[in-house]
Amino acid sequence: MEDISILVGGKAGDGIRIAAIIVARLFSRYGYRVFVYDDYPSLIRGGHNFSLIRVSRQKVQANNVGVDLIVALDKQTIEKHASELNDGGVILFDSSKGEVETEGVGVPFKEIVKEMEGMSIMRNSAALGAIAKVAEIDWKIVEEVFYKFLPKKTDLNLKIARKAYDMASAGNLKVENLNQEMMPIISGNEAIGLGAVKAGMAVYYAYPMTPSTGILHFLAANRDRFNILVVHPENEIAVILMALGSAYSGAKTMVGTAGGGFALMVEGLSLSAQSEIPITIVVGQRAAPSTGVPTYSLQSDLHFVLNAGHGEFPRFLVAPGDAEEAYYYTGVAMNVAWSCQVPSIVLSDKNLSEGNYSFDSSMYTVEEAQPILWDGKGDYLRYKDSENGVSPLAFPGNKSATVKVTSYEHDQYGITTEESEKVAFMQQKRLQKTEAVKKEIEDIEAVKAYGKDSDTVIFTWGSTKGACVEAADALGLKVLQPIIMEPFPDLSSYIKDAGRIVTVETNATGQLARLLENNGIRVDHKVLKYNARPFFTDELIERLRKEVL
Amino acid sequence: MEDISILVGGKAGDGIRIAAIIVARLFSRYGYRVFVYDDYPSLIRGGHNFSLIRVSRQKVQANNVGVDLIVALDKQTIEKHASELNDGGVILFDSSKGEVETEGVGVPFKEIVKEMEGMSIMRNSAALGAIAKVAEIDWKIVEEVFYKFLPKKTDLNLKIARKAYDMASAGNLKVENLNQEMMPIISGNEAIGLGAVKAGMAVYYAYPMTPSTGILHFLAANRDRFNILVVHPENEIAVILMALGSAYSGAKTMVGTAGGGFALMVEGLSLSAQSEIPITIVVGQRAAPSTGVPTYSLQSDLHFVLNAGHGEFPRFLVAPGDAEEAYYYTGVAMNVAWSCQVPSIVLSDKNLSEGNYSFDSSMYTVEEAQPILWDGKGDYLRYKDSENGVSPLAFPGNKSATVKVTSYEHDQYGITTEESEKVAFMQQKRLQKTEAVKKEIEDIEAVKAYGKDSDTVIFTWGSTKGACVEAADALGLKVLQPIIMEPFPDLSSYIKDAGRIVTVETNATGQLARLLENNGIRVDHKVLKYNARPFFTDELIERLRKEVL
Amino acid sequence: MNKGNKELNSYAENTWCPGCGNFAILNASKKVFADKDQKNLVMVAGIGCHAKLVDYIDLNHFYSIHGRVPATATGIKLGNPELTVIGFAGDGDAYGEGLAHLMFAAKRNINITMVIHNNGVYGLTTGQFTPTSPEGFKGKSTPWGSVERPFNPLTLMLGAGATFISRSYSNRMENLEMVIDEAMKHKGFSFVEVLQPCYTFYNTYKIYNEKVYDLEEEPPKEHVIEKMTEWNYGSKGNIPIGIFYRETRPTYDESMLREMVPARRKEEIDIEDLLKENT
Amino acid sequence: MNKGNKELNSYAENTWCPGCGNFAILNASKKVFADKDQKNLVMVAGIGCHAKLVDYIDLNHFYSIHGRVPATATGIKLGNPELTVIGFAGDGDAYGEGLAHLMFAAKRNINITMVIHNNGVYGLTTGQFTPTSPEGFKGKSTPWGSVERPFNPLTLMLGAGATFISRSYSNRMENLEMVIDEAMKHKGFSFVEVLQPCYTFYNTYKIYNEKVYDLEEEPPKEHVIEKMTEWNYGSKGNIPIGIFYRETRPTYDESMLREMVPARRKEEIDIEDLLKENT
Ligand SMILES: Cc1ncc(C[n+]2csc(CCOP(=O)(O)OP(=O)(O)O)c2C)c(N)n1
Ligand SMILES: Cc1ncc(C[n+]2csc(CCOP(=O)(O)OP(=O)(O)O)c2C)c(N)n1
Ligand code: SF4
Ligand code: SF4
Ligand SMILES: [Mg+2]
Ligand SMILES: [Mg+2]
Repeated sequence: MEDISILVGGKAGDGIRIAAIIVARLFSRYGYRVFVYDDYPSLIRGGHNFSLIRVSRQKVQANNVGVDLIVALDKQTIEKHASELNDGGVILFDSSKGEVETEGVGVPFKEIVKEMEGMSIMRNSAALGAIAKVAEIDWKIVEEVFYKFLPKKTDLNLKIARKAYDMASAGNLKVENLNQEMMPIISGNEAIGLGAVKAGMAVYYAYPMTPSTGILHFLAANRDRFNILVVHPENEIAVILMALGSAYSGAKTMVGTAGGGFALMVEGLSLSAQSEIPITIVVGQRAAPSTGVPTYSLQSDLHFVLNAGHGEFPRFLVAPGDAEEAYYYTGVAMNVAWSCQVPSIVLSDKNLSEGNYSFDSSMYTVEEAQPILWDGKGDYLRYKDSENGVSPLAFPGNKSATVKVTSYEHDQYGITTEESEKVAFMQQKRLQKTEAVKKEIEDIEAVKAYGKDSDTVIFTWGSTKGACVEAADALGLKVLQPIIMEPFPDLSSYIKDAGRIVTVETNATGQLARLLENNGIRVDHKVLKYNARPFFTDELIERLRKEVL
Repeated sequence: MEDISILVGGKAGDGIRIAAIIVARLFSRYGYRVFVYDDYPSLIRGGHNFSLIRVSRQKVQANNVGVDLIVALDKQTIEKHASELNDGGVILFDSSKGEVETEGVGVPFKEIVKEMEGMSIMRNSAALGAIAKVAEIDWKIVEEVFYKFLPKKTDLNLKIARKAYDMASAGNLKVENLNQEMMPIISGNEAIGLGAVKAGMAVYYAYPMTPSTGILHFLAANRDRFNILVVHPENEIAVILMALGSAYSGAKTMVGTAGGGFALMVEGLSLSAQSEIPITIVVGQRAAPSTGVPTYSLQSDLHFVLNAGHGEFPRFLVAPGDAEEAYYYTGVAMNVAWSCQVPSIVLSDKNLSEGNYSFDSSMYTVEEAQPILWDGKGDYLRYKDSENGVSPLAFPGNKSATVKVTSYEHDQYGITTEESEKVAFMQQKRLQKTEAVKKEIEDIEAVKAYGKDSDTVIFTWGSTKGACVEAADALGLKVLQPIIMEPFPDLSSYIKDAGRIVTVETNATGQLARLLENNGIRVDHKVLKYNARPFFTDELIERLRKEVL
Repeated sequence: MNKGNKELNSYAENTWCPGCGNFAILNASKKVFADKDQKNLVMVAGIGCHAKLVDYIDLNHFYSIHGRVPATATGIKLGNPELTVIGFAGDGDAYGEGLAHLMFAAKRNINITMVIHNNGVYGLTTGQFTPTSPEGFKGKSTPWGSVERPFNPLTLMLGAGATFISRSYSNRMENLEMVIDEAMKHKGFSFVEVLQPCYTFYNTYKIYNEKVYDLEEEPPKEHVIEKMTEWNYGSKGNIPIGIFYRETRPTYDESMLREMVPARRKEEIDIEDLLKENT
Repeated sequence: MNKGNKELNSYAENTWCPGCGNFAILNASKKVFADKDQKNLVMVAGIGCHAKLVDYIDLNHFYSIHGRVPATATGIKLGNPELTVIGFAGDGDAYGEGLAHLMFAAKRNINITMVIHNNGVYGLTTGQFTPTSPEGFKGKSTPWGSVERPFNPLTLMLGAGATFISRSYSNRMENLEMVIDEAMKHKGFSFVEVLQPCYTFYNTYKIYNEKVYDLEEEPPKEHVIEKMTEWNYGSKGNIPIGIFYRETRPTYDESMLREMVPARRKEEIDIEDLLKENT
């Protein structure tokens, strides 16, 4: 078996997400690459949750609508998803009385749990056992994974799983040992956190907000290991101001939120620009406007974050598309912020942030950049004129330097000015840093190219690249994924032979298309999806065939 | 005398601004058109304030660097401005001991005030008397104006003015009776307030912030006359949320702020879009980023307000350039907000907001538009599907309608939904309103053209149009001023013969230029100024000659 | 033509966890609303599990954003003072994100009711500490145990100027109904804190069942603070519920509006006079 | 190598109105700062007339934005706990725009000092009412006379959890110096409200000169509230100044940082183990 798609569905509270990630881990042990997408409404119990697990020999970062195995913990899963079963696919379901009725492999999860005196959530362990059997996963692997990733009541969970394992029958999805290295599985949020820590982040401030909450939880859980400070303040305004305070004191600082929380940070963003205090802001996009569809995704905040803040100032913006990129470019964002004293933004989206990926740590190395520090000579001027607009840093506590930072327009020392020449000078000094940023990222890949050379070129960004890369592969197309969105890279060498330019993104107006057009690149066709679900590979192939080819 | 420029300078607390507006009123009585620009730092006493008063037979809305009359209440005024005196110009100064020493018409303002036992601020009345004499303004006119516009201690002020009048000598700036109708003099802020009231505004919420504070003061002072509610809440977040609350209840509502305060309203803006509650936001631009140079101007928030808010939604944006336009287009903004249930923004700038203009009330008529109200038939659906995306309004208190509005994605009744089809449908429904907005403004002038047909076309916006129109007149150029910035008008018919396109604006990156380019209009040259001062006509002519012609 | 208990149910699917304290608040509210002038009743909600309540009741609602219930409600009341406005907010919502609005609503004595679903946790974002979580609370953002002392919202409200201050418990239905009803009847800013166990992330039923007792009588002025602070929102003290404080003073809406109803304003203003004055 | 009173003056031109109460706060602060470890001292300011103080003193400063002084100061202290952080904020700033941050700083007992220049008016924006202006205040946004009752910031701070609460008056120099000095020495969140007449927009010298009196001794616990509420921020009562309340409890910075100094963190974190755990 080279590549399969699995759907696990049930109610919130059934432990669907946990089950899905364990399924991924089971296959991962055989050397498979995995990608997990969790689809869940904004509620804690009930409703309908499902997770899609993609399992493949190659790295894949998208799912298909069509699945090879459906695991149904409730009836809704069948109602909603049975039609998505591929030919030759299997349905595995809880055949306990009153639960699911359908064709396929029935195992009485609920009854098994009852028999073993487990808690009702342990139905998911039964499902795991059954899945393992269907895929002919070695029982020893199941034990290993349970001991490692289900530390609570492991034995009971295993007993339940074993019973289901024994009751299920093997399917036609037999796992193979791929003899390739196993990879860790982490979420986009975890990758962001790791990238920040590697780039020297000392403090993380955040107010919980989907889809970025995972960064807060991950960093809080690991604060001692990373030797960092993690703070959850009263609201997002406090978050950004505290962060700027800590950065002023010399601590590298990051914050994380979603669109609505970022809206509250915009005044602070502008302060960061005027005071030239470095800050990195992670914005996880979700379906908006306003509260919108909070646990679902849209890529609809690009122009908002590009233009947020009163006044004119340089900023650095990256939009990674998978866990490795999230790791690496978060590091880049922190480094650019500190090297150039500009705000940097990591624009993620729910599918990336909460998606779980096989993570290839060999792809990128994140190293902490050292900011330009004051040499201690002469009088310290916080906003000293310099060739590229970047003034050397000193921090309070330095006995030879008085460090004055401010939200007002100011002279080089940091004292308020309203004089016309000084105002113009400082506007210019700050804007000059755009060149410093460009210099800083000279050697960093701003755009990624995939696929074959083709007349039709597909532009995509963020997590949507996963489906695009696969679809393009299938259709023989070229894909370009800008990752650095500001300063926007020069794309001329990438598209000089392009006949037709097509954009693929999950929003209703074509935000990347607009950005391309603003940068002088004609877009011939936009493939958009805005029902707050990601593009699926098979669906995208279909749409490209219909609309583009 | 057809056209003169006057500068009145002194310290904060010397009553410079009052004096300047009184000067304007004196000339206005003879039928002159006036324009007053106040240049003052962010402090209450001391420092250096000056006002420029332009007096002309024609309507003028800009000042010159070169002035014909300098009125100096302190030494700094001479130090900073003596070089700006035109040939044949006059300096009028306080010749009291220890005050100003220079050449020109010296009148001992301070000593006169002392002699009459006035308060020290009444030096400005002495200055006014002297100015009147220099311009040979009839004493009766001085009396009339003082009685009308200096209601406190008028007699004492007049006594002081008279003494100075008698001591000064007539200059070569003799006022004439122009035999044209007198016009009222009002500020841009007052014009905005009036436009809103005429369009049916019932509630105004604002937290004080330069340069929009004047709207709050004006409306508060007139709340009984206008029969409106004026509220100053705890902060800008409360402002926008209260405003949305009142609008939901059925009251037409406006709020006013500057860039920093608007930043705090961005989350509310997005809520307005999702809930489809009409709102009008006045944003007065000032020199940023952050606190910046708070009493000075830059036109640097255009792209911020165009793109503010998470998620995608239509908005309506106008950027008026003088008092009449401020009056009219604020009315348009309120009407569009209520007709199309979209947020509308009036983008002003400090020079417009706080500038004082001869106001020609015959130019425009503001009439309140009636929103589409529910017809009471069937069940009420707040978000009912309709051809143009606009759903009929009902308000709470209606016994046949339950009115449910929400920040979440929702069904037509207003109940939360996360279903993919409904999500896509509602995104579409809201975006459709862009067409409704376009329809609504079909007959409204979106772009103004001035000057002669010429190969070189100058684009400008906001208050900068004043200097542009004059400069273009002098140089025989054509000027285009987009006022409706979103939906951006089709300009092709305006520029089909344009050889060169030049933009003139007061910011460092060329925000209008970028907007034009984003709309497919090539900009050949940008004339920028970003020292936080407005363009002056003579200066602009010079720069256009050097850089463009 | 009032809707009864059943008609008050909207068609929205209820998605609270079984055992959640919010059910009781929903039921109590419906009971109380059954007798009110429903067309003039507006419910306002923040964002959090609590907020779903307004989707479930088939009356006018403004489902606002996180932390902004008091500001939204104030705006509604000022737009049309004939409306009866009741806000439902979470503890993260009202005491965290938007504390200032709550304080100012109390200060102004705007005639609205605020019901705070205090479960000591952020439910909807799956379990972080809130401003009223006890010291040592191990949430997902403070796995080491929160180092902050909880606020006492009752004394904060007293200090801010609320004219009706009460606390109830979702597991004391009668008291809950009584308190919400009295709060709505009170002319001025009414504060109702409801202890509402979050079954999933912070199950406090056992503690509350043990410690909660009914005040029965409103305490005399000199004992108000004592009663309010009897429980420290941690492990100290028993937990009185009921009405702690009532006072009458002019409401903000009356003072500001003086009979005006902005929502019904239909006036053509003549600005000619004003322009003449400026000529 | 401390700067003395004179060296503490920066070259910035002072632009306060003659007669402004801010001069006294400036002078008292400089006096107190003369003896402190100046390299580790950071001043934080909001936006308003008060805030110019930090431009005038030649020490480290973070001139922040309107209403955000406590949050900014908290961040600085958490970034480097060895710094002594003192915030200067206006009444519009700290009690209006940013009230919540002040309440949370008190709740957390973060070891910083907050000096509030309470002039009962927005000075820099030329005279609007603030949360502590008396009822009936005729500012430019309330020409009809404000209908709001003022907050009592002292009791609000007590309720929020401040461990040092004081009030002074800019026209009582000795008391002012004493209070600021004690506040800075106090370990924990120190609140100093300074009555600071705004000569131009709200000249309260006469009233304060008559009504202000020195507490001399810190009141015993049971009289704290009585003393705090003796003056109602309106026309009722005399005005005690001095230290009203002190208490010791663990500070937020200590509890959260446990010896860590984020500003000096230089650590290469190896993530290999963590990745292995996730494999
Ligand atoms: C500005 C903003 N920040 C964060 C969020 C994410 N968020 C949604 S609900 C919630 C917490 C809810 O806690 P609480 O108010 O106590 O309500 P509960 O779920 O416990 O009823 C948060 C932080 C948001 N919606 N908006
Ligand atoms: C977000 C924001 N809103 C409004 C302003 C405008 N503003 C500047 S100072 C000020 C009021 C200052 O009052 P206060 O804090 O009492 O200080 P004071 O001038 O009296 O010392 C305001 C509203 C601002 N700078 N930022
Ligand atoms: S998470 Fe808690 S508050 Fe939310 S519905 Fe479940 S039990 Fe109720
Ligand atoms: S306006 Fe008031 S607070 Fe501001 S400097 Fe003048 S007197 Fe002082
Ligand atoms: Mg809660
Ligand atoms: Mg003040």
